[in-house]
Amino acid sequence: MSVIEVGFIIQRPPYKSETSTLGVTHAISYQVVDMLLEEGQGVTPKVCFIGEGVLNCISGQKAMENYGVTSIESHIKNALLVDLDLYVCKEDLERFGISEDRLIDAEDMGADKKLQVVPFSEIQKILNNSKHLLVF
Amino acid sequence: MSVIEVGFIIQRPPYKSETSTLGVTHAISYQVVDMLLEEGQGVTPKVCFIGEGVLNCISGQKAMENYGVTSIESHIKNALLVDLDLYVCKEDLERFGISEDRLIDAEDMGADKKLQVVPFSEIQKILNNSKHLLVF
Amino acid sequence: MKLCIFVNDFKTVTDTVERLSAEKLGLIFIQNGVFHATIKENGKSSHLLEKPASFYVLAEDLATRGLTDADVDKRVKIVNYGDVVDLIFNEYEKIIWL
Amino acid sequence: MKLCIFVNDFKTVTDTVERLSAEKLGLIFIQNGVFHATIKENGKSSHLLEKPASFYVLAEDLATRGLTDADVDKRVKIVNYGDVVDLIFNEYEKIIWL
Amino acid sequence: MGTLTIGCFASLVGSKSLDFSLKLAKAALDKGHKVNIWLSSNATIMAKANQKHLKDYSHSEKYVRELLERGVEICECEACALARGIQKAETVEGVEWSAMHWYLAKIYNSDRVVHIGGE
Amino acid sequence: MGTLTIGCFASLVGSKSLDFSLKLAKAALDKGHKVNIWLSSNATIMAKANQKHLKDYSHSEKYVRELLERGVEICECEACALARGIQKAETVEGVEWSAMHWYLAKIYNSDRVVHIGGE
Repeated sequence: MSVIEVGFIIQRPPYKSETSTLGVTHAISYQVVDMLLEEGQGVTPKVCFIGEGVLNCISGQKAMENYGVTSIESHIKNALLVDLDLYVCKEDLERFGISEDRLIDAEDMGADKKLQVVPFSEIQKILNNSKHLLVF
Repeated sequence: MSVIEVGFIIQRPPYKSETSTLGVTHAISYQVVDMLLEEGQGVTPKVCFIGEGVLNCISGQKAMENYGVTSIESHIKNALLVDLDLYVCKEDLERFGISEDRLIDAEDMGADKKLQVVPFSEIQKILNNSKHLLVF
Repeated sequence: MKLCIFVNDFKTVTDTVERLSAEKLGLIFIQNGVFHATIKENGKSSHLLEKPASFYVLAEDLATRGLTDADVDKRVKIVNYGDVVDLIFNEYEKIIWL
Repeated sequence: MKLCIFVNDFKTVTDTVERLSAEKLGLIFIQNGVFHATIKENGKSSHLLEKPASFYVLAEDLATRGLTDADVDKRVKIVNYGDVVDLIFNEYEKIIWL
Repeated sequence: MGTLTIGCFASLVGSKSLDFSLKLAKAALDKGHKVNIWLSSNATIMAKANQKHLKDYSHSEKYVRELLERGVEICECEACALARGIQKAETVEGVEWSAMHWYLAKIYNSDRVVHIGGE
Repeated sequence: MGTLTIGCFASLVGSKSLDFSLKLAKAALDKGHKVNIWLSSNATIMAKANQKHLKDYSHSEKYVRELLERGVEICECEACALARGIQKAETVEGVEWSAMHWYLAKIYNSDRVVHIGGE
């Protein structure tokens, strides 16, 4: 009779395999999980991009044009549209020299949520509060 | 109308995937390649273990007992039995603290060949002399 | 949190394991992670063994690689699959695989 | 030898690329290897760019990751698949994939 | 006794991650726990029927059948399987097919989760 | 014009190494070269027939058919395929089945070899 938080940690770079995409799409599926649960139960994914995982968050990805697959950018936009919380590690963005204006945004699609750039200490707290952790 | 040398570089640790096994088994298949070639033609594999790849060469592997698969040790012994040249990088063995008496040997099976521990400079020469290079 | 980390690789462990903190931390070395428990690179033990954590190594994955109990660093306890299940259920709450 | 290396990953490149020598060496950055041509980690370019070699990066793999020509280090030439074929056949003799 | 859900993403034939997940499932059953397994990405191949048991290769089909008989729920990500040309009729009988929310629902109802991600 | 042999070992659905090898093969054909492709390990899935084209997944079957039509020889490692439960009848028509010496023989007769190994 409660909702649990589940931490999704995306730590691998984009397009090496399906792993980053699957992290985001599995999180998005929280929308329909109540079909398989009791009244009042639910799962709230908290998606955290850390390490090389932050490289998934650069906007302007031309994956459909070049490889005929939905870009990770599209998946991240969809995640924002369904009101998921997505966090990007501030220290890792700085380490790789990626300015925040390069990050994916779904404002044009009407999303209320944005990628949230936070220090690793915040991500640690999110993981502390999660019942289970999934590392992609 | 000649035989070419092909360098097989095994640089990944054992049993993470099939890659080390496939390196050795593809080399062993040189024995029957003449079925598909002209008279006098042939391929001589030169198998070089470098980096983490030297970890494949430790004897006493219990892969059949634990995982029901032929050990890399068995494949390496077979390679020695069919007179392949297998080289192990001396510097990497030293770096990982693996003494030469830990290495696989096929003397009990009647092999004339042994794993040849050589400095990287020798391996570089072998690769220079190879027509093609395959990194496993 | 009580966190258990499966370390399954040797040289390509991500820095996530360095950064995560937990009140109670356990590292279980499996697959090529067992080399962290056995290899002294240039004479030095794996830096992972310096962490404030409990360390375990899977016996089957040692033997598969030709490694023996004598190769294992004294800080690391040798366990089997049944022990791993007990660790997961009794000692830790969250489990991650790196 | 005239050696061409496909560098297809960013942080997990093995040290093989450091050790191999060749009279003529080319590094082609593809897949996540393109970050070597574009990311300055802690303000520093990839150490691979210090090697005495020619450097190439695959345009499609830049664009797929949201990277632009302006992100690419000046030492690196941007190429397409057709160029890669010409490099392989005309400039180098042996090719390895790390 | 608790419930363990294992998510396999990277576990391929030839990868010892596959063997690990199957052995861990068996050990948990032996200790009296309930086990669920979610197969996604390339791990969907794990439940393919008619795998030939060659000595050089890990062989998952036999273990999958044994786990099913002992009450383990095993579910394939339908899209991941279809994308690889694997039809439901080609998988071991008893393996479920569903979408990603199946995994989240099992996670909700589990005491412990081992998510085997990566390549 | 030369001959290029590509050995795919690690190329999985969902891995861009698969896409790379197919695109490189096509680019080499466009330049007038002859191309051979050897599929081993998990790359044997590349030639599986009936792959459903979903937008979230790389799709190799279409490219495999196109390359075959343009004269590329594509050969599966028989043992690797069988170990994964893939039968010859389940692969795209025109794909050869053989053992490892096929690859070495093609290497012998090639000007250039790109061996895509790893996991």
